[in-house]
Amino acid sequence: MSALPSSARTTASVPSAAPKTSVPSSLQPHALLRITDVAKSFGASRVLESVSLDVRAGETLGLIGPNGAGKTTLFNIVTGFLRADTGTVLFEGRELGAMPPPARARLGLVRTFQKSLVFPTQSIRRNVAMAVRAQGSGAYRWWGGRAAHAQADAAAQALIDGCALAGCGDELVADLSYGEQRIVDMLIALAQSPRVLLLDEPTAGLSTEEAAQLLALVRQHHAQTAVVLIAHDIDVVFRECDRIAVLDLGQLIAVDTPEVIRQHPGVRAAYLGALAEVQA
Amino acid sequence: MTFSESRLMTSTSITRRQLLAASAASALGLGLMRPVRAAGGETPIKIALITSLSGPFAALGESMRAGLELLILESGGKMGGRQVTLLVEDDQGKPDEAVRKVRKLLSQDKVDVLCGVISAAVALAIRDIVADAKALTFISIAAANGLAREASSPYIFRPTKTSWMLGHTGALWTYDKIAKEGGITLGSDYAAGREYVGDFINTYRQQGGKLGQQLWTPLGTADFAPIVMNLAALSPAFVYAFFPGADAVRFLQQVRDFKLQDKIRVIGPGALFDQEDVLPAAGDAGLGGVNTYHQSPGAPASAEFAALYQKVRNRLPGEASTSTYATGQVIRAGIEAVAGDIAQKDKLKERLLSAPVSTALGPMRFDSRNNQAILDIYVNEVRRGQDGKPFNTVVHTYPAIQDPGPKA
Amino acid sequence: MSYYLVQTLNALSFSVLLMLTGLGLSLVLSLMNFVNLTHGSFFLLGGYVAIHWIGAGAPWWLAFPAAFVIAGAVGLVLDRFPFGRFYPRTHLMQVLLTYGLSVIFADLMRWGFGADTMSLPTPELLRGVVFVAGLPFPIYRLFIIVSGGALALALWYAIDRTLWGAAIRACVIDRGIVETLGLNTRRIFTVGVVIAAGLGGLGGALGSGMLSAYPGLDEEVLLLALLVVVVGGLGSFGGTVLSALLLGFVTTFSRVWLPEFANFLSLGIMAAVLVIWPSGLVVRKMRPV
Amino acid sequence: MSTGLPAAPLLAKRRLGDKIALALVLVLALAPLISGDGFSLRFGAEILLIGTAVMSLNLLIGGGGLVSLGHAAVFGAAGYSAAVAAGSLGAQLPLMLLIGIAAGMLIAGIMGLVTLRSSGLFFLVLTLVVGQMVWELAFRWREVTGGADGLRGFPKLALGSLRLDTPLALYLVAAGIALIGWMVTRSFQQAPIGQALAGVRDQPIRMGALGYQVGRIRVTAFLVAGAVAGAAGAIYPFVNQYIGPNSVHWSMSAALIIMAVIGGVGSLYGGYLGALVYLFVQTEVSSYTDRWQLVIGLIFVATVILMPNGIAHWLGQRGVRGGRV
Repeated sequence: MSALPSSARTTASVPSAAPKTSVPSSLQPHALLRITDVAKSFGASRVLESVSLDVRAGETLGLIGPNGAGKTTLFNIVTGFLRADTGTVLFEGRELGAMPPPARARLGLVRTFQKSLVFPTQSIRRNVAMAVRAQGSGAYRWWGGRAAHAQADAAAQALIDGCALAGCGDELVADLSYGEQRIVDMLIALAQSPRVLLLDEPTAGLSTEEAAQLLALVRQHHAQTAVVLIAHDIDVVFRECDRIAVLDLGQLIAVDTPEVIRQHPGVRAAYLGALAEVQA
Repeated sequence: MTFSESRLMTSTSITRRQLLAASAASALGLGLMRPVRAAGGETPIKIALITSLSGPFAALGESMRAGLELLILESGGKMGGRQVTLLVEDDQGKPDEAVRKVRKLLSQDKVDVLCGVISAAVALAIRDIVADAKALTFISIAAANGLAREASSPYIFRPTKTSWMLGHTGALWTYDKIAKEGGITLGSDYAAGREYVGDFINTYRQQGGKLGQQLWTPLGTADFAPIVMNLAALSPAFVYAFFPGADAVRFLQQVRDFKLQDKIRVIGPGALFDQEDVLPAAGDAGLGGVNTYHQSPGAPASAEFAALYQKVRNRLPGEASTSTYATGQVIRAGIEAVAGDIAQKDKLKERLLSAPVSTALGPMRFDSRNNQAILDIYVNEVRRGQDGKPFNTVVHTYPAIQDPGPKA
Repeated sequence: MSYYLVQTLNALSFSVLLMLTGLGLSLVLSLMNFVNLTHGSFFLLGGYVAIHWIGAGAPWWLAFPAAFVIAGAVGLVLDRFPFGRFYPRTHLMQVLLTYGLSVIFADLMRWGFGADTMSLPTPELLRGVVFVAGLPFPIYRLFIIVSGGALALALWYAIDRTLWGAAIRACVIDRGIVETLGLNTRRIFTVGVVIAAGLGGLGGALGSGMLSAYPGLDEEVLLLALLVVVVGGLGSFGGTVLSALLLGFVTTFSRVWLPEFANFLSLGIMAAVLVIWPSGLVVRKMRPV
Repeated sequence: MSTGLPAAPLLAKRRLGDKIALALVLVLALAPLISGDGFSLRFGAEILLIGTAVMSLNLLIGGGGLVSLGHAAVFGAAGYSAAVAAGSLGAQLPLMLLIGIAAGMLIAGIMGLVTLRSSGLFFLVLTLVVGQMVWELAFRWREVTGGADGLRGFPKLALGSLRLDTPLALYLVAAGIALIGWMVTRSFQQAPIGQALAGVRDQPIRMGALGYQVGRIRVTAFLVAGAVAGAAGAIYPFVNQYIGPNSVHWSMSAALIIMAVIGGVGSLYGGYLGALVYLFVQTEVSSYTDRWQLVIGLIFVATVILMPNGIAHWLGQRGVRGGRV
């Protein structure tokens, strides 16, 4: 792997794995999610300018950049909450076009949000079961709901018992601590059987210990899913991720392994430099 | 007869509130809710006034209550030798609520006589209930033609006008005195408006008159300007119009604002220029208007009542107060004929059908086919009265106008 | 041709009237994110105040400030209790509270001012007509157009161009930041509600010359105001003006051509706008999450 | 609550409160039967029918956060359809219910589709506007609806040759509809679809991200609420043999919301308590004072300020405390 050309900042960004870019995605076993030339503006402000990025099966991809770089907007476009002005999103070789968020979620494009969006008036188990039911055919069932409930509750219980909240399935989410609610938030996402899991600052506001718990939970399920991780905690990103993509002012300035990114001059200038100074 | 204002303020008839206190006291004493026994040892006759004390007709409702209370007071709180208790119920102008109230009055309060009712919808809604219960009912305001026709009922009297009586006479006067062609109609687009205007059109055409456009606007029109401009553009010989309450005020004022008051003759049923409900608010904008009505504060028959009412409420009476007062006079005449024995409904009915009752609306006979009053209809023109304010001045009287009744 | 000119003026004066009904509501909604359904009551109160003021023989031109002040004073009382504790609550709770209050006010006003229809004794000065291309047009309507327009401009300036307006807008986004700047957010909200209430009263004083005043007007006005403000989009003052113009022109010209269907057409168009633009005509563009 | 759901402490508390409120509702429901006079029975029937409409509205408000200011249009349209149909087809109970349910679902379905993308105040105003369009139709289509005067003189309710026009029969029919409506609504709320609706209320965005089609859930809720309100609405005209445009007017919708709030937005039988309090105050208090609107306004505002979760919830809390002492 070599460092990116210095022109990367001004031209359309280049996917990191250069030799693979010319191969059609259908022939490319690794590109689970392919974002091509995506751009988005809100009124006069351009939030994303022609971003292209691949997410490969099984990898953990870090997405970093200063505030306002366009990270969350990219998530919104991938999951269908926003339409891109230009560009395409391919999932498993399939163009998603105008597909709405629920359909994308059912394909396995699963995300979390900056705030934890949980169902506070319900128990942990019901929170997770809500996500379980969404996968199957029982999501909108009225008659025969009892069986659907029982199945979903069992599946939810299995997930809960595999994490730090084991045995607490009956507790109301409103009664939990912030960190615990974050875990519930993650459990909900994991219960969706994700193929690509897009995590938007899951560790923000958590203690080191809580963050470690949460990431351990993600790692447990890592075998089935690719993870895209937005985090402001650089240490976390460099420790957890196989590759790191750097966004700045709506442009992708680098995508590479943590070692390369750490040395990347453009990245240092845009992001790490400033951070390094603070840390120093 | 004269009454001091202070007496009216302090000693109105027994109202429901007092009745409540009395029944509560007797309930405590005897452990039972029983009808109050009046001093004379007889149970009082209960008369219920169904009217609107809230909702769109609240102003009319207050006038009606004042009119009836005045009559009961004038009668010394007695009719046919028995005490009279007045129960006033608010229908909010909503048929659903009126139906509830009427059922309560009949089933729980066991009233002897029902009267009042402003809205035609309310009158029609309660019609089946009072008819089934054979309850003596006197409609004071609601003018729906149907109640004199297919929906008439043996124990429902209507000591007031029908829409037809006003629309019909309006057309006669217009054809004779105003114009034989080139007029238009403009109505509030709901049941009452359709009836008044429809009856006007029928009679006017029967007379040989030719009418131009017929315009309708929704009930509760806030801004009449676009329609007033259309009137200006058409410049008709006259416009026969009907709007109730605040709509009438707005219409007349906006006609004046556009300086069309002197250019277009406005004719309508009396409600458009009601002395109490519309003219005080419309002010000079009402001047020049012509209306046909069964009521006029200037008519000789209502002179006494008008003077009394003005003393009590410091305003001239309009339809609501006069009609309800007249209703009271009719009820009183009936009760006196049975000497207070209100159970003799048929004898009471016979009295009302056999001879006219002298009322503030003029001598009132009832049509034996449908219990509908046969009334003199006045043609009023709004002119300046003695105090310089607009006043419904009688310019002509159509005597004894009788609704076509069931055969129409 | 002159006929349509005057009808256009009619539409304009009705639009301005609608805008006047909506101003106060729009102010508290867009600036403080507070739904105040007592707004119709302020409007009717202002109408009654102006009518009694002029009826009592006081100088007519002072009737409008009087209506502003008295309605504003009621707003001040309400701000102390119970509005204060509902500013941070959900729209639903605000709707319920203020609708309940409007029921109470409606009854109190019927008690105090009576149930009769009353109309504003317009001063002689405003009672005439001007001739527009040969057709008469009432001066009072011009007065409403001019004063309503001036009021809208003044508000726009105060909100968009002054520090005070900036402070209120900032309050909605983040109270904490405004407080660290040394401003008392509670007081800013109080000022906002008082001005909105006063505007309601002022609108009522001006509007009573066209609409009269009677029990039930409060509810009719509230409905129109809510329609105008919500269809305009809650984000901006411009939206309120735009939707007042839309509703005013649709209503007026449907009365010109199809008077029977005027209500149906107005409702239909407003519904269509809300179906096509679910957040109203003018929306602040925001990232959804 | 027997679908394998967790028995969290809070739910247990609510269960006790629920039982107390439920007992109260039952006692109140039986009262007219004991007193037996015609007015009480008919009034009771009206409370049960309107209460059922409130409960169905509660499904939208409490269950889904959808504050509809057009629910009277759903209820009233069902009433009109039944009354009109009775005129030509006869007033057979099953037929009336069928027609009312269909009409309720039609109007509610239209409302649900039209408001698919709306929320908050926009939803409130859009439902208001659609409801008022239904009112305009009822008010203006004189040939069918009787216009401002409304409809009267249609046949009385019957089942086969059995006449259902006595106060007692009407009360029993209303009670049956209330009971079935309550069971339907409750089973809906507890089923996956009802859970999904609650999810849409609490976290609409997350629900989309979970793969739920929010629009489908909302329209389903509207259809169910429309069916329940429609069944109640179908019988409503027969209680007084009258239906008029007031029953579709927005002020009736506002009254339904007030009843829902007084009774308790989260609770289904709270709707009946709310309808009882509102109609009782409106009909009884207004006999004694002109200021009844003031009374109802004060009760309403006090409810919003002091017990924002309504009477049912408040009763529940009392019950818990009382039980512990």
